[in-house]
Amino acid sequence: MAGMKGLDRTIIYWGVAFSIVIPLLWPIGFSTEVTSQVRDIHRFIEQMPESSAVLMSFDYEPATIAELDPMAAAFLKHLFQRRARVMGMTLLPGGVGLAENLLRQEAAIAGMEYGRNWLFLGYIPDGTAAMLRMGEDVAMVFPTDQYGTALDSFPMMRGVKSYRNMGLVICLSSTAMPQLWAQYAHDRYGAAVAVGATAVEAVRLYPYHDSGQLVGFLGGLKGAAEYETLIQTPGDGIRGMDAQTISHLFIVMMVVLGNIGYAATKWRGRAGASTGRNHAPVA
Amino acid sequence: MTYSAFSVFLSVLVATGAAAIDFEVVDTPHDGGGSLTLRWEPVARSAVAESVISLGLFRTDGSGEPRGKRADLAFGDSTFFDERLTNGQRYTYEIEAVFPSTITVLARAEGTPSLQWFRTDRIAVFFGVVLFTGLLLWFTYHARSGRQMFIRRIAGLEAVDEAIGRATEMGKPIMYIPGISSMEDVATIASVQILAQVAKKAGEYGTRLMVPNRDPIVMAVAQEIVKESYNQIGRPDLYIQDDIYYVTYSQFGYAAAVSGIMLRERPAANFLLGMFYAESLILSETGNTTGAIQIAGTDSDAQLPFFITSCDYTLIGEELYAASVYLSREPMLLGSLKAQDFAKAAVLALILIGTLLSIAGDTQFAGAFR
Amino acid sequence: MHLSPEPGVWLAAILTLAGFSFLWKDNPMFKVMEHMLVGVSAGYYLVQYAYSAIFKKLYVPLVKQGNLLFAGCAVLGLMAFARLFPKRSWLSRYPVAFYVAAGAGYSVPSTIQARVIKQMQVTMINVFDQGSLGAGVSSFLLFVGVITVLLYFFFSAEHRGPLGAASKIGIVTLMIGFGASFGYTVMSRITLLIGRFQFLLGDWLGFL
Amino acid sequence: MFRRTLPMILAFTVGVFMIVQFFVPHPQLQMLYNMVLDWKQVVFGCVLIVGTMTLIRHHALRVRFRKQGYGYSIIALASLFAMVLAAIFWGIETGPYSWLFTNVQVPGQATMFSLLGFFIATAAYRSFRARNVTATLLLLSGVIVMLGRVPAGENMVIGGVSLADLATWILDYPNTAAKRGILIGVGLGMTSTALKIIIGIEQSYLGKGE
Repeated sequence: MAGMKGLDRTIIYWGVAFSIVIPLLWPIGFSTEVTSQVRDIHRFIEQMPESSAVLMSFDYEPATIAELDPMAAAFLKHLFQRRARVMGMTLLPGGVGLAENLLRQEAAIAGMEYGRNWLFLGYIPDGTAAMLRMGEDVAMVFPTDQYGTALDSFPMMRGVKSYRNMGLVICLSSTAMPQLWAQYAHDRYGAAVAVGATAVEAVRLYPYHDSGQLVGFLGGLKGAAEYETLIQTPGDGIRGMDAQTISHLFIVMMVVLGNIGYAATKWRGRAGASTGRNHAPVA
Repeated sequence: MTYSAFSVFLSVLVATGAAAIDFEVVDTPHDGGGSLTLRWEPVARSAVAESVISLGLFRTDGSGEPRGKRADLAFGDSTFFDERLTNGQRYTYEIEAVFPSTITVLARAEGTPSLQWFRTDRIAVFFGVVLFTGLLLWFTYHARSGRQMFIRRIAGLEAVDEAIGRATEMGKPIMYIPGISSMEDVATIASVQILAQVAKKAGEYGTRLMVPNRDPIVMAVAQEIVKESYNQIGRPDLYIQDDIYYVTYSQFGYAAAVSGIMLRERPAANFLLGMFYAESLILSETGNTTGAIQIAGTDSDAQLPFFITSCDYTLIGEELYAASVYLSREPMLLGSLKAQDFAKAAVLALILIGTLLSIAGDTQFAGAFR
Repeated sequence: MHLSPEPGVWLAAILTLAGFSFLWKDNPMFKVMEHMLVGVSAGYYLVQYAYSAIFKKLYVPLVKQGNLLFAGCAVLGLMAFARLFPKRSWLSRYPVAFYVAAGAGYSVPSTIQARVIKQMQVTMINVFDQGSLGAGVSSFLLFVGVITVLLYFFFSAEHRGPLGAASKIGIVTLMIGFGASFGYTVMSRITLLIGRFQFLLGDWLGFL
Repeated sequence: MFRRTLPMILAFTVGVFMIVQFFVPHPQLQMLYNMVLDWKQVVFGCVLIVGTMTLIRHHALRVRFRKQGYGYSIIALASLFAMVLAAIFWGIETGPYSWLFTNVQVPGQATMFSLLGFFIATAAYRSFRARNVTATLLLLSGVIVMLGRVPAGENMVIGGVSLADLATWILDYPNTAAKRGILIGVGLGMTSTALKIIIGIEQSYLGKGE
């Protein structure tokens, strides 16, 4: 897009690519520390009564699968291990295929049966209205599951009417959806809400965890790696951490190099009376 | 202890009126009636006897209906909501343990559902909504009737004149990017208000202004606004429709095209004001490398860091609205800005009082804000 | 190395590379990929909208369960389509007014509750009662941060004197907070790239 | 009247009702509230369908008037109709509809956003500048978080404090303070916009003209 001063941009592109590819091919095996936001969710699920109903909303689209799929997989592993009854759903149309694949895959690994241990409710437009309506009656939001069978005909839905009968609501999201789940499902209806969010979104969730509006949250691939550490099942989160580490080092190096160059031009510029801003036209 | 001995023990407990487990039935608080909340201490299988087959919940009401089973309970459960009940009627509940040969009542409790008219637990929210609505109506009314209201000067705005002046000196154009969102976004509305002022200034200096758009409706609005601004300063001749144009709806396509224009035309000043998404990075980076003065502003906090590090001045969040109000004095925006300001002052005062009281040992005040 | 035999994986890999070609410049290969993506995803969404909103949420309750209350929203929903006909497009204002106002209505008290009052409440804490000196100091900084950030966004008085000093602390807090956003955003973007390389190296080329 | 006033009255009535219902739990109001939510979901679904049709029309017009690059619009339209037909003939669980989702939409969307990983690296070198005190603070805190939140940072110790602990502290305290301050401000802003819509001061969502 631009002519460059100093390093050519293609060199930087190759640098990023290598800082990811090399650790992927030759893993280093860094270990991960666990933060309180992640530990709180794990503890909550551990303390939930066995076979609690859990609503899991896959509120993300293919753009952010790299961050959110590993979290969803880790949650599902833990929930199935705890014999929870998982109701999958999504508030974004692009989430249907993603949720369906992950639920099927993890249920097959854990040997879980459709309709008894897990369900897929499908997509419903208008997220906030759906969140509120499920505080009254889930079967009115989803009269049938994704495949057209009435909800009350499933054994696992017996006694599950609204958030009141659910142990936990989990939202996986790349948008502001977690804040809305906290606002509507938790504050208005008292549901316990846990979140898996992309790092971009997670940084905004700290005040919600601090205030108790969220049980906890996983932030980005690091959050997934932390959860995988807790359930002692390495997945894409832990596998991606090496590449994440090396490429962060690379980006920090770029920032430092760029600023050294900037400080140098600024210092030279000051000798020749400049405005002090970075206005030097680029060759 | 064998199970039979244990169950005898339990029966004795129940018969003498002492429940084996804590069990309470209360009217579900703050609801429209018709529901009772049942709470008990969770029963672990081992605590009763290993041979317990199941736990059941039974209900008797005063209307003469026979005693009926309400639900099977799982070990570890501790709450149950019974719904579709008649307000004012008394209901009796029993939790039963089923053994291979006997059935034992573990606990008994009763309750009466009733209707509430007002959610007293939401009283703080109620006052919040009423007060804020009042503030909003009051300030909007006064803003419309033309009363002067003070808005502080926004630091980044001083740079606007400087940037336009510099473009004029260099004989280079100005580029104004009104974000990539639609007219429904408050940030876009604020942005086109600022555009009006920038267009006036550019017109006074006779400097060329380019406005690439991603939304066709925003483009139409921007054209109107720029034309009107030029008219107001008596320079309708400066208006060039082709300089306020539609690029493409594709997000990255837009970013690539605008970057290309920046490199070709080398505008001396870039304004990036409005709603931005991931493309903010590409736009501000290219602008930075062409050496333009860049003034940015958005309320998208994920994009703000990129603007702050690669632009000369950045309007942060609400500053964007405040800047647009400061420049345009648009009554509707002015009214809500003032209402929000006063609400903020109230929030601050309450936080201070609440904190002082908590330090003094009174937590009731803070507790009222639920 | 086990090259994937699946045609689907090959298509996905070609599209991924076509996407990366944007790094070189906005080229026809990228444009083809982009427009295919626009079409496929719009088609995917359209089917999901129709299936969930019209079939599951309207047809099932109205026709299968005989709930006649849903006839009303069928009419409103139909009016939304008037938008496609310029002469009758004003009809679509009814459904739009309905859903915008209903959303605005329930968001007013909930937003005040969740984002204002609840956040106020957790700020009113006794900083002398936090267990340790470190926790107390940190909580105090949190308290000061919230107050000064609010003051920074207060526009009805000039930032001079004590208010000026407070808003300086506010901007420092904001910048550290934006720094955290910055770090996390970098983290997010890198992860997405890792995901693509995992696909190319693993699913497609079979190196992983 | 029917074109502007009545829709505004509808908006006012529905909006005020939804606010009042928050505070009054009466069963009749509850029923109405549930009905409004049900209707809203269906209506919103229809609005989304209309939105997609607008997109179709946009591309169809480009093709019809042979606008520059209309070939790409043909690709977009063809892919769209292929998806719809696939869903009609082979269903949505399996078959070409879900195959195209998995092999076109998933890699396509994922790749588009992954490009930002590259752009952020060039921007890091070329434009993330410590140009003043505020930007310097931002960059410092950003670098600490970037290093502290990956495993390597847990081993980097400065002045007896590991970068990981420092990053956690930044996120838990100053970051929480900043985000909470913004949250309260934005909350008030959202509420004022919502109230203005209900009261009828804000009408831009109804579009221009009579």
